[in-house]
Amino acid sequence: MKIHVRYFAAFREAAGTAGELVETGASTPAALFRECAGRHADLQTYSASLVAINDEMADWEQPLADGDEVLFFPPVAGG
Amino acid sequence: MKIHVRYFAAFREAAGTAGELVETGASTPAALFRECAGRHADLQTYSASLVAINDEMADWEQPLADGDEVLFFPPVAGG
Amino acid sequence: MNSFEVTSGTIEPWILRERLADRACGAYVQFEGWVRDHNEGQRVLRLEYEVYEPLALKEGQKIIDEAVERFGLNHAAAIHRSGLIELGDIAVLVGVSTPHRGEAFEACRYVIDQLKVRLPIWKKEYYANGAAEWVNCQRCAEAGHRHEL
Amino acid sequence: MNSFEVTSGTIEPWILRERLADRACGAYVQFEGWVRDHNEGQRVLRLEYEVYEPLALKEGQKIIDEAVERFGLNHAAAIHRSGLIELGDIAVLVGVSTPHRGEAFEACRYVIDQLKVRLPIWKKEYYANGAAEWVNCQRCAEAGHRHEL
Repeated sequence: MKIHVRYFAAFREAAGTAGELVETGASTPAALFRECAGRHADLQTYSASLVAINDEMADWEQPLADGDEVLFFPPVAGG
Repeated sequence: MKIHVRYFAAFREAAGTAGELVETGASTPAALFRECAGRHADLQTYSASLVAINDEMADWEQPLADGDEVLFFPPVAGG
Repeated sequence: MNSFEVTSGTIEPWILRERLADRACGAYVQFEGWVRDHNEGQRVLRLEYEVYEPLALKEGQKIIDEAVERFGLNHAAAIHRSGLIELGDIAVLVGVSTPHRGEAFEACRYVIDQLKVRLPIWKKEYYANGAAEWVNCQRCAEAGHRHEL
Repeated sequence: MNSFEVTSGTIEPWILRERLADRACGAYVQFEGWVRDHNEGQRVLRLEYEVYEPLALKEGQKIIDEAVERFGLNHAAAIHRSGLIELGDIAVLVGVSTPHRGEAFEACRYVIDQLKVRLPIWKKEYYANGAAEWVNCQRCAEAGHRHEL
């Protein structure tokens, strides 16, 4: 299936891109992240990170659907 | 001995005066207050009140000395 | 800078934060006590604070110094109003600035809690029905005995 | 009135208290996050906040609504800055007004604590030595795992 991936802040700098359209068999954000990290060497870990699917905060083990937009958020630091 | 007594807020209204010079044998602020309450019927109790001697916060059982200024503070309500 | 004051004039809300501004500090917490239009079911028109200044200033300064010492603060200050004061006005203002926010919250709370029970300050409320009454600090009334100092 | 906002302009310190003013309220607590000139031993020249607004606004509003519900508040609001921001500026402002002070302190603390860990906002620090770095939220770094939401 096709997934739109978006990277923010340190993840964007590590991936070298703000986003990409990927063809994947990954069924969860966790699996998808590992796949992306395989392509972008600096994208090491999602420890302490957050994920959103279609502009809703999501769980790393939530199932993905074709056409989803997945947002990878590195550790946040508001305030 | 001679003691200067000062009444504040509700105590002033109850005593009908802001202060008085008293000749007393009371050895503590607690005893002095009871004596003053005997003269001023509306001055009922010092429960929840504070006392100061010569502009220092004091204890109700602290000894008094001739010429002391004793301040009777009804329950406070700052802020 | 770490001062306690009493004033009979309007307390402007920005007066303390300007004084306590410090580029080493990442957190500023401010408490404002506003004059409410009601108390225990009665409609309040205005307040009057009687302040015995010589001791209020001494005891207020002690509270500020305790807070600075106890919470390791960079800066803390407070101002209390005296005399007649209108609805919506600031009756008391407390400001605390620190590198991190935890201490700022705790210290600000400590200062206002202590100011309310230790200062020789009394509040008279003027009600819509024409009556006026000295208001007891709730903690005193509940405890029914004098505070430990 | 109980709103969360993001702005790229200067946050004026009085903007929330005016909006949250209410004569039924006796207490107002304000938290200001100031840009510090140092972090972990490095001299900081300025900050940049990257904010993913669609979700930050949604999640920020949720936090405000939770605080109002949980602490029975009259009013609460917060504003977070985005983009480049200078030393001493306000990065985040939280205001809470309530009849009594206990809830105001607790709710203000709740809002800033939650904003810091739940919003998709990232901070880049620019140092005196020319370097720039994304700063991790301390709690995340210490916990070493993602937050429960």
